[in-house]
Amino acid sequence: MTAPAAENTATGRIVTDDSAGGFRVSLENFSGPFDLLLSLIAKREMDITQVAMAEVTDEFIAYLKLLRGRAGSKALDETTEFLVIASTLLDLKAARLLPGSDIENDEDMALLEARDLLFARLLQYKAFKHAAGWIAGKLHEEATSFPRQAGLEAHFAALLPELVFKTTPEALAQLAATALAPKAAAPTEVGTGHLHGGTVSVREQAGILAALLKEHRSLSFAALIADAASHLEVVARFLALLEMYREQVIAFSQDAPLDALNVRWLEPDADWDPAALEEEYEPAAAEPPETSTTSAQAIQGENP
Amino acid sequence: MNHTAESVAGQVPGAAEAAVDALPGGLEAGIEAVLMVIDEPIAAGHLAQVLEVSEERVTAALERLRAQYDGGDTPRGFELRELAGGWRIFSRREFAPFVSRFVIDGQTARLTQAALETLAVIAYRQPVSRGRIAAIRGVNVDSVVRTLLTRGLIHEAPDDGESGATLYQTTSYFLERLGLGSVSELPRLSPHLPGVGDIDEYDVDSPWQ
Amino acid sequence: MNHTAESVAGQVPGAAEAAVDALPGGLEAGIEAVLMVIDEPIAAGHLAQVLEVSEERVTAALERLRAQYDGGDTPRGFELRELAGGWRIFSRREFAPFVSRFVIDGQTARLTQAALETLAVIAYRQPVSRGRIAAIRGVNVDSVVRTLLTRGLIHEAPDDGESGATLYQTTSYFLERLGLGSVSELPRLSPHLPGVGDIDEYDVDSPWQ
Repeated sequence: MTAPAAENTATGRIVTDDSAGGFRVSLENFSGPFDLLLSLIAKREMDITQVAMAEVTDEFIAYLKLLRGRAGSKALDETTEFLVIASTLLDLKAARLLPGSDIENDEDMALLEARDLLFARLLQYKAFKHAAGWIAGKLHEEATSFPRQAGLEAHFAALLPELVFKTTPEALAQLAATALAPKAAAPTEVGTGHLHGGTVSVREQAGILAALLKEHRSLSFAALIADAASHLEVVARFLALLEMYREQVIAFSQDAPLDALNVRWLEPDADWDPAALEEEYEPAAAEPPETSTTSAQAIQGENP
Repeated sequence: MNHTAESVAGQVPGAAEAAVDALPGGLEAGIEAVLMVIDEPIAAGHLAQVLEVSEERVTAALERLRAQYDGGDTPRGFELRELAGGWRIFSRREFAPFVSRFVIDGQTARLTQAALETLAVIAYRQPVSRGRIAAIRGVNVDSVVRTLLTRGLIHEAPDDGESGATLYQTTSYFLERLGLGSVSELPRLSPHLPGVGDIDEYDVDSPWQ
Repeated sequence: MNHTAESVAGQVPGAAEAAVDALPGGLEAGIEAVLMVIDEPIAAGHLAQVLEVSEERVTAALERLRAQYDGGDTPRGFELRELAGGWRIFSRREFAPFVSRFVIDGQTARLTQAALETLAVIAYRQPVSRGRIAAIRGVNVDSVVRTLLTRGLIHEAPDDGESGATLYQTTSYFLERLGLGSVSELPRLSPHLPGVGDIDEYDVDSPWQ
């Protein structure tokens, strides 16, 4: 079996940097968490079956941080896979650090199972990785042997049954378009637009609602959302109404279930200010940019 | 492929001589003549049908031809190989540096590590769904599977009508590229894997285990 | 497999030994290796250039091979013919009845999906070389190009005298089968498709593919 150490060297992803008192990971091209884990284990020269996973946990987590910092470089689900394994590793590490507790409780058993499962999957991955190496070798070896494919000589070709050809010009154009279209490039960024969807502020929507209601005194919910630009705005206005109801600036009335919902302005005091709304629906204050992003870029720069 | 009943007659001692035997060079030359025009491996049974002799005679003649081509001090510049369920003439490997100048091969683009690992999983677990491949490799494999499909190394398995998931398996082109007769010639997965099959409900009794 | 240092160089006293002479089977095997793989006649001069020996030596070796194949009581099932200024291996004429049967029985009357796709690429990018088609389709297209040639749907374009590569274009038979008057009547492809030049820049070996 190919030594994992050799694989690690071949891919050359882990760089130990003694001067920095830590290690760095060049972020390119681990084909997955198992791949990384195998490399880390090889680096520690540990037997994959030994219960020493805690030693690689720190490095795995560090890698994960860099991964997170490199915005959009990995597909979301790929990152999630890393997270799942990282959490398993953290569990294992925590169990090691805690003073010896009772052995046979359920949590320990669950932990042992998680560990065994992880080991089993790692072993399996390692075997397939090895098989992949064998396949690569065969492909390379066979690439030096070329089959005869000289085709039919003319007098034999004349014997071929008449070609059945029912392809239309349009079908041919479709085939060409598919063949000539750019191959779908790997996404270079994880789209997060659907998560944020532009910022819609409940407080802002409450201001719009207050202005409308002050003017018309009473309006149906349908009228209040008539000019909403998106579903998100509709939701925000509904949330704003709930807030305003709690503040007792409006009242609801509905004649029958599923009937039109009417909203009435209560004029508690003339200058009710939506700014008084609590901020629980507001996005958290903008955080400073992830520092790890810049550090990851710096590392990339050093290892082009 | 096609085992015709008539072909068996040839193996009976004293049976009427087949037409091909009367030609200069006989059966072996007849086989060579067909090998010159094929563009994919041809099964011994198919050759037997075309040449009207028994499959046993064809197989024996193929073995003799292979030995002749490889023969001793002065081998021929080509070799006869059995792979992907059939026989085909190949240029001898030693001459690859000369021959490769005449061959345009889109396959020379190397497969990535990710593609190789995915190919390995499919080869050993076929037919297998994308989800299962992803579980083994720990990463999403959609685009890699697409690459392997485009290159003709894998294809979709016939629908088993039960699970909705698309299953993938390797193609005969895959066998040709690896120089294998069938997937059963793949080396066993590391023997260090007792029972791993149980973990994710893989079939332990799978022939590829 | 063994690279025995045995040499044929002795046949030409004083000539410097070429690399091919050091290989098992020597120059003749080297010529055979190339002849078995090519699909159009090759000139002795071209062989000499590729094998890095004199044209005289190549011609002499070709004559010896032709005599060997035709040899006496047990000729091979293939023959070496010189035609159109070049040499090519064909299946031996005497076995044509068997080869014909193979052709008639075994061949499908339909184009495969791969052949249709390749035909589409040629139709829209003509004249185009095999190498470029292979790059666009990401797979080896040698075999399907040959099928399309055999079927008369494409032919070689007149040599432009610049690139050495053979270029292919569609035939009038192709237009006939499609019911078109000229290539310009093919449906337009959407304008955002990249020019052919861009195709080559695809990162075939992207680590994430």
